Amino acid sequence: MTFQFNSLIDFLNMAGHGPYVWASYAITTIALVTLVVYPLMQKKQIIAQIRRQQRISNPPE
Amino acid sequence: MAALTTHSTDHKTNTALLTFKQFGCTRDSRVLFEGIDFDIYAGDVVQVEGPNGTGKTTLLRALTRLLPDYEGEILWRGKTLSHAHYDFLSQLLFIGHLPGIKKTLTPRENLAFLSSLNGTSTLSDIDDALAQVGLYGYEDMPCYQLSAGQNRRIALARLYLTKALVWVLDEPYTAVDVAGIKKLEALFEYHAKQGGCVILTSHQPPNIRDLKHLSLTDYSGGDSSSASVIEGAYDE
Amino acid sequence: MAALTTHSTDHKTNTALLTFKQFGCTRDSRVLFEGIDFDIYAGDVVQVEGPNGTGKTTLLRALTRLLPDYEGEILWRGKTLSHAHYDFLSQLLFIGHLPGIKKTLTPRENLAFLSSLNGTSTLSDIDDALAQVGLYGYEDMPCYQLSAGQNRRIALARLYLTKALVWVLDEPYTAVDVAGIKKLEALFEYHAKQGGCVILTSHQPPNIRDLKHLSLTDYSGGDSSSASVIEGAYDE
Amino acid sequence: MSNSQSLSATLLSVFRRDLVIAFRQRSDMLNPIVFFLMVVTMMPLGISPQASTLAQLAPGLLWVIALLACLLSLDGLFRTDYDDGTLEQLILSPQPLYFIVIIKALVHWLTTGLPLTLVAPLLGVLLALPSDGFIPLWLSLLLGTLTLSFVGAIGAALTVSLRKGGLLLSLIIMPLYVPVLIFGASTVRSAVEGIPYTGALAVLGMFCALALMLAPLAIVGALKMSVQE
Amino acid sequence: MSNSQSLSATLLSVFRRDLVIAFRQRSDMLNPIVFFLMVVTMMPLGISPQASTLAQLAPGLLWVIALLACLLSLDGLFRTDYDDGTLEQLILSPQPLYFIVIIKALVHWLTTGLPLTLVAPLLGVLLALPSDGFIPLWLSLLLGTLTLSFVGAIGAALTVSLRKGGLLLSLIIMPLYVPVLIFGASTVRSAVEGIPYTGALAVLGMFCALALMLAPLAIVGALKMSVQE
Amino acid sequence: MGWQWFHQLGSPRWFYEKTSRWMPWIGAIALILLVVGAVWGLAYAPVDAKQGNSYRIIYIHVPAAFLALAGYYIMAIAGAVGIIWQMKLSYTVMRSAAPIGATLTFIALVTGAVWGKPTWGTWWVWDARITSMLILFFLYLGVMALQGAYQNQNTANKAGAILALVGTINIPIIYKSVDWWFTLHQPATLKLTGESSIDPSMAYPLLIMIAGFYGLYAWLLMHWTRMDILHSEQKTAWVKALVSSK
Ligand code: HEM
Ligand SMILES: Nc1ncnc2c1ncn2[C@@H]1O[C@H](COP(=O)(O)OP(=O)(O)OP(=O)(O)O)[C@@H](O)[C@H]1O
Ligand SMILES: Nc1ncnc2c1ncn2[C@@H]1O[C@H](COP(=O)(O)OP(=O)(O)OP(=O)(O)O)[C@@H](O)[C@H]1O
Ligand SMILES: [Mg+2]
Ligand SMILES: [Mg+2]
Repeated sequence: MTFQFNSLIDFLNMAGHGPYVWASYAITTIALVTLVVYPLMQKKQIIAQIRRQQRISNPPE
Repeated sequence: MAALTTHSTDHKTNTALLTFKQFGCTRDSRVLFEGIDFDIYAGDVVQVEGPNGTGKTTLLRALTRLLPDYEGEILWRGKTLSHAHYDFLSQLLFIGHLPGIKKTLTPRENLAFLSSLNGTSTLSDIDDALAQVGLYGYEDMPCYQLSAGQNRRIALARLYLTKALVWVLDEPYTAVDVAGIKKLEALFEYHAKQGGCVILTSHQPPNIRDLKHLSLTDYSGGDSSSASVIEGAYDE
Repeated sequence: MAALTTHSTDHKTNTALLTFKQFGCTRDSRVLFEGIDFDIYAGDVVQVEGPNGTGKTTLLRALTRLLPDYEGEILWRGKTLSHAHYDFLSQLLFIGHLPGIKKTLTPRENLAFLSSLNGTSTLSDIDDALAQVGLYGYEDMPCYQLSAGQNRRIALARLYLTKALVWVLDEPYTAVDVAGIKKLEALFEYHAKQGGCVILTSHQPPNIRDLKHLSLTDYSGGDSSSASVIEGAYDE
Repeated sequence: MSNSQSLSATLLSVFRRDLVIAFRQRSDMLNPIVFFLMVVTMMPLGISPQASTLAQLAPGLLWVIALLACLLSLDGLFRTDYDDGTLEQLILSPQPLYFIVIIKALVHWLTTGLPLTLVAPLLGVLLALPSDGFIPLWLSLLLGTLTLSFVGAIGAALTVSLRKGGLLLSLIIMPLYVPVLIFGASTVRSAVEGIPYTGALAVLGMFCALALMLAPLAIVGALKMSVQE
Repeated sequence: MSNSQSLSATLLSVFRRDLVIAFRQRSDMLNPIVFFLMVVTMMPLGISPQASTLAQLAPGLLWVIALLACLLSLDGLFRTDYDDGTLEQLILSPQPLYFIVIIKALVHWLTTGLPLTLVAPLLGVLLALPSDGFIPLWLSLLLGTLTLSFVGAIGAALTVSLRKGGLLLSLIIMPLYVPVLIFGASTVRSAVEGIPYTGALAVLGMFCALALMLAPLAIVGALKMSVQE
Repeated sequence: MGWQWFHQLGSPRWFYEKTSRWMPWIGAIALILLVVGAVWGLAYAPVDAKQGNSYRIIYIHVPAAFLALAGYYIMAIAGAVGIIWQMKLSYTVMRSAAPIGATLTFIALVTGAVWGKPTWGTWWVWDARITSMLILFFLYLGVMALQGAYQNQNTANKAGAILALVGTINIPIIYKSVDWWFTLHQPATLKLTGESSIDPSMAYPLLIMIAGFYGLYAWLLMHWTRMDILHSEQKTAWVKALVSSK
């Protein structure tokens, strides 16, 4: 198993196909990261909401 | 509350037609009412009571199983409703907020269709029923030319045709005039005397002898904070 | 009949707000009512009466010119309605059988929109009005989650916000509970005392002092055969 | 007592009523046909008026448009019944909803798919469809539109309680229409090209049988669910 | 007093409300786009998957389908307002209905025509539209869909009081849409063929200006008539 | 009744607590596989003779396409379980599966399109597999739109489940139909490289990536389901306790 490219520039360029390959990987990464982050953001909201309700229902003495 | 569980009618048979056992409904995780124990016997006219938004419509829809999520049990002649569902449906007449009147059809066509859903009626029966609700002469007009009250009356005419035992009526008096209400009440009493039962909601106190009351305010979920706030708002 | 043309209220000004002159409506070449002469003064609460199908809704819609075909004349402060139309509209609040509530919006959004159609209101005004009709705590719930009566109450909350003089209400009590009706009636009386007027239909007799009645049976077209037949059917 | 009420009487009454409603608003019955006709006239305007071009497109276009016409008439199938409370009454009827639903889908077909099929040859002429294509067009539409009515009724039932169902219904149903479209269009194209088309027609028949049997189950479930909203 | 209520506040409130309703049912906003996308998908299935054939049809097809998508979303424009009584309230408002109606048509365009225009280039790719056609497609749709929304609103207003308006609406409106279709499609076609297309585009612009000014008058009349039913 | 109670109340909490122990492991394994597979595929796998470096897109394209399809069945099965046993958790899984599946379908489509440009010189061709994938995308969108359109959670669940089930019957039919249509009418000018046997040195990273995507899918499904559980159970005591303990 060998590194298939002569240099990093080569690796990025991929003999002209670089833009396509990297674009695919980038889009995929973005989509997958969205799938990970979206629930996290919602979770944050839900927790904040629950906290708020708890504060309303038992106010500090 | 004692009046609710002891029954003062005398023509009833021993087993209740309908029994609510620890019955309760929840909407959007807000308890509307809970722990209802109530028997309905042949010969009863029951008014479900409560201010706006206490769950009268919800109760009626749960009873007809249009809304299948509820807690506790409803028994039809001693059997769980979900097991005796077909038997119950064949004895049920439900008229809700929306009465199922098609505006392009005439009163006669509408009534013929609606009555065919649970029973057969001849044409002359249908015309008689329409006359009973004061629609004599309007049988062949398209319904969009009738007034609000006249449209309600078509649906109510089913009461003169049906052989169902259990009548479930959600605000039957809506848009009906004074004379019409009087006639309806006489009909309810007659139906009860014949061994049927009527369950209705209304914000006008019906003028019916031996009326039983099922007041939802007595059962409203105590732990729900929003519910108690609302009651406060009403009473101010 | 005499009581209708002599006015017993004392806080009225000299010219009537609204005057019906030989007013009549015909639908499908059937005369519903005709020859109505009636004055409505500031301070009046008028109940339009009549059994189902006599033309109460028709009258109200003609008055608001949603239905522009009628006979006779309606005067607004002495001027023909069609000439004073804009002036009249800016003093009018009409709540019909359908109250204009969008089910996907919340009560607050609905009321904000409806009230913006004839007047500006601040957010706190709107919340106050909702609280007045017992919807405190429900401001942010989508309306499809509210009961029939609660939805009606949103529309009625406009009465607390509007500055219109003339309130035209078609069966405002529909689906509203006893406490709600009582509150509405107090509001009508208050509005009348402030110099406004209320024209409403209802099949329940309102409990209002100095209520004026406009009974359509007195004016119903005599020559129409079907109309008389119906009355026969009612009275049996 | 109502127990003795026979199923067939109820079904007949549902059938009669739905037909009466359709005929009373006679213009509604003509609507799918008129829509069909109009889109067919638009195509030459938008694309090309040349007969040779059109003839090549005709099988596919006719089928796509027929499918759209069916799709667009679906929205009203249960909508009015839901809005005025008839649906509740149907569900509360002691008669099995399964058969009632079949009747309603059938009436939908009788008032949209069937008339569409009947006028399709005429539109074939407008689009310069070669004469070999007419009988296959007719047969494939006959079987196909029946399938479309039943499959579409599932979507209509699923969206009936939503306030703005129209286009959501299309979204749900169109993927399910794809197989019918493929075999329908290729029946006509094969015939035009002189290839035997009975195979494709048989597949259409199979789809139809499948839809007639299975779709009502889904429709019943969807309707019962819809009234709970 | 309500006399002092400024027109702009009412208009703003109508605008905000209609947008809120559209966004609240977010899926509804995507529907015209998805419909567009789906019909575009069906065309190759019905007609031919070959890029060369498709490229030839693309300008016309894209325009016909965009037009259909607009048409189908029209039904809800005044329908819900009519059904729940809001329309009566709008008519009884002391503010001139003319402007209110303009706002409503505008919101309709913002939620259907505009998104449709934005995704159209993508669909051009699907139908193998030559690259010269993209900008004219975009421009012609921008002007054209605005016209379609305003002209279509007339039909929506006329049919709002009928119970099954959908297809009748198409029937009324489609003839009015034909000129827009012709000039829209030919803008794109000219561009693809290398002919100057600004003339056709200018005509589209003229249609648009005309519709913006005159259509509201017709809509107001139609709405006032509809509530009398 | 007892069972119903168990299903309706017991399960979500049980699921939430169990998965909080599993998820780090699944996530770590998936991440390692994905990183190894991607690096191997991008940098160390040999260049394809015909397609050059553009073929490296296969390492995300194919796994995404696999899971897009499998995901639909997972969603439909979850929906069926929900309908039959009235199981809340199952509906929750179904709801979560839809956006994940749709995103994966979207990835497969976009990477395919990007791949097509250097290979076929066009972003899009109409081909059996591609068309089927597009229709699958519509099916996902339909389920999501339908669920989103209902405001009542219960109804939304049932509607989604019914549609997902109808879709499952249709997917094989759609695939077969589309395939038949294109083999009949499309001259075999375009062929995906699928048939040609793929060199092992290219296949290993692909297998690793597929395994990685399966792991990722499982992790994502749990992730979304847990969020959904928090949302729908936010009024229950255990969620409140969970939040205040944090
Ligand atoms: C928009 C364009 C494309 C879409 C939607 C698409 C879709 C798919 C799908 C759904 C699969 C998986 C099928 C299965 O395994 O069941 C697949 C596999 C594959 N695709 Fe694509 N594809 C596209 C373009 C391309 C292009 C341009 C190429 C290469 C020239 C390509 C090469 C492959 C290969 C090699 C496989 C693996 C086949 C196998 O393992 O059997 N795809 N594609
Ligand atoms: N669109 C119409 N076309 C023809 N006739 C109509 C139309 N609408 C109503 N009518 C007739 O006009 C009469 C009066 O109707 P209207 O709705 O005004 O009655 P109403 O007094 O409001 O009755 P209700 O108490 O039932 O609301 C009715 O007898 C009805 O038949
Ligand atoms: N679809 C729904 N989703 C969630 N909550 C609902 C829904 N429908 C009604 N509710 C709530 O349930 C409560 C009871 O509603 P219901 O319609 O049963 O009241 P009701 O007693 O019939 O009132 P009314 O006298 O106004 O008709 C209301 O407070 C309402 O907020
Ligand atoms: Mg109610
Ligand atoms: Mg009336």
